[in-house]
Amino acid sequence: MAGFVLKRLGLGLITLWLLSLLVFFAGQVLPGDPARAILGPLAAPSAVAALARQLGTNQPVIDQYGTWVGHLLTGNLGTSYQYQAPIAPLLGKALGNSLELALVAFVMVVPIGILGGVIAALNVGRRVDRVISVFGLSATVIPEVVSGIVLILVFGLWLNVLPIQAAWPPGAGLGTQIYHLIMPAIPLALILFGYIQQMARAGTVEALASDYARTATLKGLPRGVMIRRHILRNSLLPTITVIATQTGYLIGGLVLVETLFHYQGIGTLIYNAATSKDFPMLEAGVLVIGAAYMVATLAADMLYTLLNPRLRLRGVE
Amino acid sequence: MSTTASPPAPGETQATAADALTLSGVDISYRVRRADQRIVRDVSFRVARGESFGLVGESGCGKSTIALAVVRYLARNGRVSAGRIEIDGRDVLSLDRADLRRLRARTVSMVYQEPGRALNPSILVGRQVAEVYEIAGAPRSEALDRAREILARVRISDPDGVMRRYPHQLSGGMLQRVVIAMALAAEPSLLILDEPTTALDATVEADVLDLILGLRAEFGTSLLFISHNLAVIAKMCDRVGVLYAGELVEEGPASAVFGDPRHPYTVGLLRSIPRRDGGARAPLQTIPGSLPTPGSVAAGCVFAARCGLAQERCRAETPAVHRIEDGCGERGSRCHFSEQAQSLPIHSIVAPDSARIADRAEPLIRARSVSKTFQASGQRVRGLHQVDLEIAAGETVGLVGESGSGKTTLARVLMGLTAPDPGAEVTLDGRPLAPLAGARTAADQKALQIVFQNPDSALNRRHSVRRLISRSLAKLGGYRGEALQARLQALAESVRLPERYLPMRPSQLSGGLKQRVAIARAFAGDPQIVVCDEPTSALDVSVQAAILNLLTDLQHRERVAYLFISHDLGVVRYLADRIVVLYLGRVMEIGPAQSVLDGPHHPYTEALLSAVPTLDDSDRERIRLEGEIPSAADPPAGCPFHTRCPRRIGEICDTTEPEMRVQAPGHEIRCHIPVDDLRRLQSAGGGAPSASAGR
Amino acid sequence: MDADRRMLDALRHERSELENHYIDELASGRIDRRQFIRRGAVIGMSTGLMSAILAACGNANSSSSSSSAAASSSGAAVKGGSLKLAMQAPAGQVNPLTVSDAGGLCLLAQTGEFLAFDNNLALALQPMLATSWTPSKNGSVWTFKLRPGVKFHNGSPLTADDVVYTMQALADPKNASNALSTFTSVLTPEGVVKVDDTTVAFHLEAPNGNFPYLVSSDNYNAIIVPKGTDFAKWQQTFIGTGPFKLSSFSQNVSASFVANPDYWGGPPKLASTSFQFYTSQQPQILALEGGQVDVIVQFVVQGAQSLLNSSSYNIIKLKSANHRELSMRNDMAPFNDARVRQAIALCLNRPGMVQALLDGYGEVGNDNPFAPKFPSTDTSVPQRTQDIPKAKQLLAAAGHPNGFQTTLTTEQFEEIPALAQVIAEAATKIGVDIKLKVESQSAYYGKATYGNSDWLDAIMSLVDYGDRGVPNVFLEAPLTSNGPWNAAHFKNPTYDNLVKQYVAAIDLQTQRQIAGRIETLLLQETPIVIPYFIDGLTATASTVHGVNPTSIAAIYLKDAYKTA
Amino acid sequence: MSIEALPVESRAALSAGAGDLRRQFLRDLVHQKAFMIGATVLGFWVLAAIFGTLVVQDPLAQNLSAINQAPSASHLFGTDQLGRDVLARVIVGSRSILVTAPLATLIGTVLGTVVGLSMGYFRGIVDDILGRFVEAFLALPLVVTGIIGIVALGASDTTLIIVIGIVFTPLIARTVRAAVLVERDLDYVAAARLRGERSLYIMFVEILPNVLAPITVEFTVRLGYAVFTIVTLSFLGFGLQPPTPNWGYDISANVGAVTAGYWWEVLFAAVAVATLVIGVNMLASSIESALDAS
Repeated sequence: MAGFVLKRLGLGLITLWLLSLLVFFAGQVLPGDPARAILGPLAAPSAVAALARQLGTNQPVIDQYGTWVGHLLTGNLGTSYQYQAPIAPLLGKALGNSLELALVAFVMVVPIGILGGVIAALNVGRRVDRVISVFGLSATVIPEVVSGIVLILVFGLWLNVLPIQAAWPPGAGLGTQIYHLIMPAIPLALILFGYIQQMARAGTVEALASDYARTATLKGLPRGVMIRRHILRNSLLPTITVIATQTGYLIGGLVLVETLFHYQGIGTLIYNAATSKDFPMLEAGVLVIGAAYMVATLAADMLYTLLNPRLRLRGVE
Repeated sequence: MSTTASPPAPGETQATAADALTLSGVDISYRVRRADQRIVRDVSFRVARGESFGLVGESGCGKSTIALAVVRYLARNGRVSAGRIEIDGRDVLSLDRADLRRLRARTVSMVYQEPGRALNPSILVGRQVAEVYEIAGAPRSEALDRAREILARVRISDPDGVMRRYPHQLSGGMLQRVVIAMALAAEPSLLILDEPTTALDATVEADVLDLILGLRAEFGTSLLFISHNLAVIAKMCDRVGVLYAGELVEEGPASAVFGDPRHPYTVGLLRSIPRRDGGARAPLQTIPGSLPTPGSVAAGCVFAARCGLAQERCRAETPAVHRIEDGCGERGSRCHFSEQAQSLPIHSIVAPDSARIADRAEPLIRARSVSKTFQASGQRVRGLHQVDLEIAAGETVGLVGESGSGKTTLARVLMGLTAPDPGAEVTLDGRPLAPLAGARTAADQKALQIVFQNPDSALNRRHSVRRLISRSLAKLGGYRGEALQARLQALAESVRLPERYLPMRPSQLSGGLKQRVAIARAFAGDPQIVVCDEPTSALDVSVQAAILNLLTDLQHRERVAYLFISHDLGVVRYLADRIVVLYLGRVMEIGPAQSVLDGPHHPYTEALLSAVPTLDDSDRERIRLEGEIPSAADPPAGCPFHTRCPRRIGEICDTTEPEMRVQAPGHEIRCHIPVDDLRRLQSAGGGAPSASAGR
Repeated sequence: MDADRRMLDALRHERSELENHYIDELASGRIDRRQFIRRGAVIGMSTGLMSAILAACGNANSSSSSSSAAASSSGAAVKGGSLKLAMQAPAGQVNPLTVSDAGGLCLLAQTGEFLAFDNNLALALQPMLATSWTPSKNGSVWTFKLRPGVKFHNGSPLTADDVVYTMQALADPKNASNALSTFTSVLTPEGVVKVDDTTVAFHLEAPNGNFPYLVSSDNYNAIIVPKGTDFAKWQQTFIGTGPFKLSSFSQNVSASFVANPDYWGGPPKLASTSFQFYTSQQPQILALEGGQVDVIVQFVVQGAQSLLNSSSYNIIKLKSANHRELSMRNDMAPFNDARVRQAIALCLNRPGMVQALLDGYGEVGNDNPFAPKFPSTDTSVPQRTQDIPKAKQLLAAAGHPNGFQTTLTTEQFEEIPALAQVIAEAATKIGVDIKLKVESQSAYYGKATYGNSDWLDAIMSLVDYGDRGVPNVFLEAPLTSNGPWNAAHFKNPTYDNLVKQYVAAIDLQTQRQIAGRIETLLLQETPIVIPYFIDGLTATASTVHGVNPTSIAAIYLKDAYKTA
Repeated sequence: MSIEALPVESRAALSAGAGDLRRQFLRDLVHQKAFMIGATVLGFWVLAAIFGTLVVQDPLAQNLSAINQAPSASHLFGTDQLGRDVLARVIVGSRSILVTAPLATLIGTVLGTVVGLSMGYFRGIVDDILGRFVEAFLALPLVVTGIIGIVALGASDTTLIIVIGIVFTPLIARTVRAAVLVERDLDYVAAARLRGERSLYIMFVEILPNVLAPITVEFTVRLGYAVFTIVTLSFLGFGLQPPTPNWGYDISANVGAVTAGYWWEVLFAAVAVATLVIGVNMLASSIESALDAS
């Protein structure tokens, strides 16, 4: 297990490095100029040149990358061009916000998604299954823009029951925060619902068709016990992986939702960094997302391994 | 479930007098593409209390469907559309949910083909077994104790250890014991076994079959035993029913049905099994045609299309079950002409010229010191260890061994699909062969071809038959244009593949036809040697016979050498000039077929031969092997077979790996026991080797 | 009247030539009382003096009586209290040297103060940290007298050293100072001279009649900070001299301020203020509607219809020179022909655009940067109106009877994409097919130098210009031959010369006369199209009073208060 | 031995030609309600894209004196901020997306197939290297990659197609690779190698036809996501240029007006997007289940 984790971490590091290179080269073709972006289009060229010297953006790109990597290796995420401030606290705060939103979405969707999947699987081919599955499939592909707009119209404006912006008033308690996050979380939850529901359904259908399910049924186990004890444990394993890999999507989806609901999260941060050529911020944001994705998938794999005796005990026997 | 003592249902009191299982007029249909398809038609039989009833038939005949219908576990689109099924006198089909559950918990159990899949992979074995007792109302600790007991009763030597494990940590044989223990735990009156040993190796299979026989005596349970293997049924069952295309075509006491069959299908089936007394390479008999699709036979006898005796009446009138009064007990045959069944005309290809070309002077292919080590999850697994092998032109070498013995690895190394470890030397006609096929010359590629085990895998399912064969003809035979077409016709004809199949895709062909395509492809470049990797193991016996005949025929015409891999000694005996026995990647015995089979032979060969159930003599004593096949990742020190060897002579077997020893000219054995001792032991102990061979 | 005349003459006594010029202008009715106040303030006339002059001219009523939201208190004023405001989030660090965005400069002005204050509500330049200023005779040296007794938030007193330090930093080309866009070829660091502890003189590179505007709140970077301040770290303290002190600042989230009890003008009415940062307008509107904020510092019409249509809010409307400039490459076919440029300009239905795109909150432009709000604007130059037949005729005469196809490049900003679509649609009426290329702002501006910027290089380019106190920047950078933002690539020596004269002109009449010639020239040449000028809009809850916004999105809250 | 005595095929196989398999597949397809609904919706939008301009008003015609009009008889879906007919814009808005989405998906599918085939077939070092890249791409959310790509290349419909195609490549490559890994262990690949076929032949002639089913499914599924992504990126301002009717852009251009009560300016476009993605998705899932059945 330790070896497995180490190997994965090593591969993950390589991937992150590749990612930083990809972003770096993409960053080179990003239009605009950091100093110009900070000072605005109307600033005098001398001012822009002076700022570029300060920022180091007048140096060859390879040097910039080298400096950045050097800082990174010492645990320094660098300084944002745009904010002229250390990136770590900015990123940390944004990540915190995003995680809070993601968490609300997860808490909403995971139980419902799994329940929906299992119910559909137990009624495979019946109307209940079709309704849940069509809903799940559809929910997965409707862009957050679309679901978000409809939610804003219906719940925010017509019924006026939910706040239509994610940013809560200053000093708001946790309850208020969550209240504000409900509507932004729904578009995310809708998309995740489809993924989780489909996966839980597929896993459960497969488990139900398995020989061991037959064995359990033919033992004379009551159906409920059979499902709880024999089906769910096996059928929900793949769902865990899906949930974890969706972390990646979640953060991507956040860009949209954060824009639509005006929320200061990592999505907005990256979006702004990309559009204002804030290279250190963009790199840091992308790496954080990449690392989060990798940690999440690794965690999912480990959890999967832990819950799956076949993998857990591999090499022991 | 509720543990309150409820008075037994009326059916249960009555049950003591009734049969364990009765099927009367059962039809089973599946709804496929919005249409009902009748898979099982009008099947009636009964399993008396304490009786063992065998259901035998080829794939697709409806055996398993019947078993699942008995426990009411048909797929959602399947249903019993007519008839009645009773267990212990209770109508299974009309039970409500609770009663059905109670029936499953107490009265009927089932064991099926893949023990690995029958157990929940994420629950400890002990818990799964104990669950049966918990359902019956036992508290958890008591249930665990009783689970331990029942595991001991299926002769698991370390029940505690097994209970603490997960299914994947146990071997197939052990798992099947656990499953059987679980099935017997509730002491059911009926135990259904659906191909319980098909997935197991021969030596393990024999062990499990013995166990079932023993337990049956011990528990007095009635058995419904389902298998495609006639010999297994013969060994295990008192009575037998032969299923064909969803109909029970013949039924009666096992000895009577197999000894004196009264339905042409049974007759044909029995004839197509390679037998010891069939004479060396006498052509096998086959059943022409193939299974009709479900529901395609509207009227008349389902077998009429393939029956050599069929007359007008057979096609027009569905035969009823004819009772046969021959003093052999209650039996019947669904044939208008059951009296004449055994006069079924012999259907076979023309007997080939028995003159064999065994020019052994110059080996065609020679492999020396072939080892192959795999890396599997950090472990080194010895797939092959220092294997030497020679094959002469035109000769057939049979390669036998159980799973993990390295048969297929050896074939792949010879073909150049897997590179052997450095140090191996493979030559063709004295020229060294490159380790991988890609690096071999066109001539070498042409000379060496293979027929794979599974034609579904071996034939590109997106290419038409014509394209499959043409490509090989172009690539290996160098044919173009007109010449290619001409050669294609000739080749198709020589593998007896009618031209109308050429435009089809493999999925539209039956298993036998697909294998013919694969064979045609292998012969496209006029090979010198063809490796046949279990080419018939995926086929039913009647089809197998035709393929074996074809291979023999081709060999005579093309003067090709075969390396014939099989786990089925009967098939190898039928075909092989020489036999090589592999165990854990090592050659244990090599020699002329007759000599290897007759002995004296290696104790492992002896056990293999003894393990195979046969129709000929079902009550001989068997050499029983201890334990499981060791893992190739961790082979035993000394003689690799010593852990299971019934003839182990002492320390030397555990510590020193024996050398190959010449027993007779061309016949070598890897064993410490002197040849004379072997001869003495093998003629004294157990059944005579000669009597145990073959099917 | 005679008494007045006599009084006026008395007042004229000891006044400078320039001051007397404005008094004459007022007396002769060539400028109105409001413009007089503005101009007077620029040249350093005191409020008392101007009141007296106005009184003498029979115009004695209060100067700010007509400003909309000044002091119409209906409920009881709540002493102290906290005001919550919604504003555009600062785009980056709040560094007085480099800030260029609305959010950042709004924050600068919360604690920082300028030498002078361009009061957009009163339309007058008022003393702030300087109590008075006087030009040399030709306007090339301006001397500012500092207010005594002013203390920075850190307790140190304001002296000429602080002003010199600040102004030199702003004018230093070695610094990344945003003020350089104003000070280049106007002021060098060497030109900032301390006269005594309370007096600073600015020696200009060239005479400049409007210089006080360049050190006023119009030049939003020019807040005075203590000598030795590290501008990059200013954000941590926000030390200035203003009525409010920093209480907390959280990047991308909010900033809070508390009243400065030691403020030279007396403590503000409010106890504290709190600014919430928003990245877009819609949530600000929702926050106001939901009562989470009391004020939206600045908003645009698009998407704000709910506010404008409601009577529950006070809308403060500021006349502004904020405008959009459509440039056409004067050096590239087909726009190298003035007739083609005129034809495009003649397609536009300007009143319709003001109505549709600005909901009426704006004024039509006449394709020159002289906004109606500037006193120097010559309003007698005829307004260009939609004239399709003439446009077609001009186009045909230029050799394009069937029109042509071209591309308009612009930025994703406020109503600009909609404006671009309106322009494109209008051009179809004369057969000109304009494809649009709407880019993100960073892509559009690029490096903002010729050859590295879609803004400056595109054949047609539509850009935004924010408000300024005087039109100088609008006249020079985008239109003079060596102007850095000459997206039209307009090179006209006559024009360059006129602009030079305009900038140097000190008296209003001269300015207006030159303005008229510039306007006519630009109408004739039409290097650019300026379809409209956009009003600055601020919204407050009806309980909020006394807020003083500027059209560059700053807001002054010293006199603000809330009623219950 | 006579030919008559040869094994006789089952009747089903005898009657079935290769065309019958296809017919069976189509029969399975049209019998699914999901397919019919999906095909109807998609068909509607395709017709709208092709003939929409003949039916509705000019989607570009502005009327500055009739802006932000609520739905009425003359403008069934109302007018937008420039007085354009919303119905016309919604109908004609299908045009751009029905061109860009399939093209982008096609590019992604072709590239992904090539990459996936190479990874699955060669395994080893090729798989490791390409796999790292795929992993790196997958670690980034689609929209983020899309934004970076489009910001870098400049927004236009061509860029949109290319960027989405590239973003989809690793996703599709992963699926293809998994399918190829199964296929390459099948014996027909071994057989091809034994007759000396070159790698390219094996990859594209032997293996490719066998992984077409998952590729087809992947294509249809990705098509839905292409619509999703295009709408999302257009919303963020990275798509087609105005004034071309474009659902995502129209939503973002008018979303500010929602609070002013001009809901019709965004709702209908949003509903249009929803119907299209759901329609495509239903097609995808019905094709998948029909492929599974055959």
